[in-house]
Amino acid sequence: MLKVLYFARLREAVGVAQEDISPPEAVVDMNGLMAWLAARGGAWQQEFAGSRPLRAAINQELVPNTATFKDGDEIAFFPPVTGG
Amino acid sequence: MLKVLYFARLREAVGVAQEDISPPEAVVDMNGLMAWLAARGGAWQQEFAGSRPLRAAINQELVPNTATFKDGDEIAFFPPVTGG
Amino acid sequence: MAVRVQTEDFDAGAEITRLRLSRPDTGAVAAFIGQVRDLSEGADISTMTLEHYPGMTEKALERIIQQAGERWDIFDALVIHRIGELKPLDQIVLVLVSGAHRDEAFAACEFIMDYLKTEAPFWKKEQTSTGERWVEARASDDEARQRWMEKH
Amino acid sequence: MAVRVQTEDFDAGAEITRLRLSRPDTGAVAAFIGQVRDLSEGADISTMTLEHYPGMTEKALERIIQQAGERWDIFDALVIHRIGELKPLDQIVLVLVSGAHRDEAFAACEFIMDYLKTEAPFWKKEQTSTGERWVEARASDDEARQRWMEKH
Repeated sequence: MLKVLYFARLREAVGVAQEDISPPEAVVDMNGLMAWLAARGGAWQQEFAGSRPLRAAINQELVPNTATFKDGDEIAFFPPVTGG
Repeated sequence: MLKVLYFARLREAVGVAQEDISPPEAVVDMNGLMAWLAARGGAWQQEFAGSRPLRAAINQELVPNTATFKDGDEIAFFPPVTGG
Repeated sequence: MAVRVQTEDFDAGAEITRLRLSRPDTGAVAAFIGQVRDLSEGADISTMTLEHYPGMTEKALERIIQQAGERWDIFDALVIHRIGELKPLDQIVLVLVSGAHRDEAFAACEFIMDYLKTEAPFWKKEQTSTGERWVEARASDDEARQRWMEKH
Repeated sequence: MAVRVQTEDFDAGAEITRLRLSRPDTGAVAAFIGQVRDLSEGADISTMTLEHYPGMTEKALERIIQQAGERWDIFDALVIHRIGELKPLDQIVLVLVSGAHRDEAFAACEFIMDYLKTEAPFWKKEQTSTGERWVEARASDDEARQRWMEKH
């Protein structure tokens, strides 16, 4: 199982702040997870199909989309950051 | 006549903070004035003969040693600045 | 080296005083203060809401400060970043760096800001007279970070 | 844009607050604070005396600020420099620059410090446990100014 967090504009678009998910075993990296989430359709499709800039973190560290995760990890998706 | 000011280490070395001088007419630029002051001998010779770094200003503007002055100008000599 | 993420305002002057007096061989403190502007792309801002990713924010800021400390000879650094609802002219962020000399303090302070802008998980939402919108990331911020990878 | 040369101490926090609130479109304030270190080439400093050239000092600082304002898109700038007798940990100099964005504020602030260090007529004399001495100008300060002539 994975804990997945969504932030800012993305959180508002999909209407979910946090969820626990269990994707199929074939989904092992962030690219795979994003494709699986996009397949939910609607806002998920719009946000995760690659047309909007998105950043990803695993266990609170920024990662590239090719990064792999393991059971129990904390995953986060969010738009490019705009602090400071 | 020129008003001449000396600052910091230079002021202490020559023992003069300010003086009014009337150099010969042949002395028209800072190089000439420095040579004329060096000719006073002693500390003047040591400070103005070129062996120590010296900065010069005319009417409160930094100038190169080739700068010329005119009667009534305020001249200043001082070591490289060390503020901040 | 310290990081604070908080809803409360901060006292930049008191933090500067504390940092500069903490080591008697400190000669320089470089500081940056960011505040909410009253204008965004021509629209008046009434409020700005700062969202963040609790846990990751602190980790990201601590890593940025640590990297600055490895790269420059500095004595101490502080980052305070506010979250929640802010108004125009409210302070958002404070970055302080102390050191023996100004060049290292300036460079580390600017480095921390450039990395904070591109790696620390904060997001701004503006409420303006024409509605609300999420602030878009600026390409110039990515470029500002990029130059630190070219130097040294 | 203002310049103050004074024997009294200054309140960096109050000056920052005043500057950042003076224009509601201000987004960034870059600051530098210099203070007397307790050490100079290994000797303990008891006091430091700052001499200056009254009249020329103000003119030089005003010109430096003006050049910064012509070169970068900044809103306001302030330089306060102390003179007279100072002790370790006393503040010497404050430079503040405000603007819409951080990059211009940072650059202008560092530019002002680099030019102040090489063109403003101040001289430091240190009284240490081993006697007193005039501080020598550092070649690195000339180099720091030099780089602004290569850029742009």
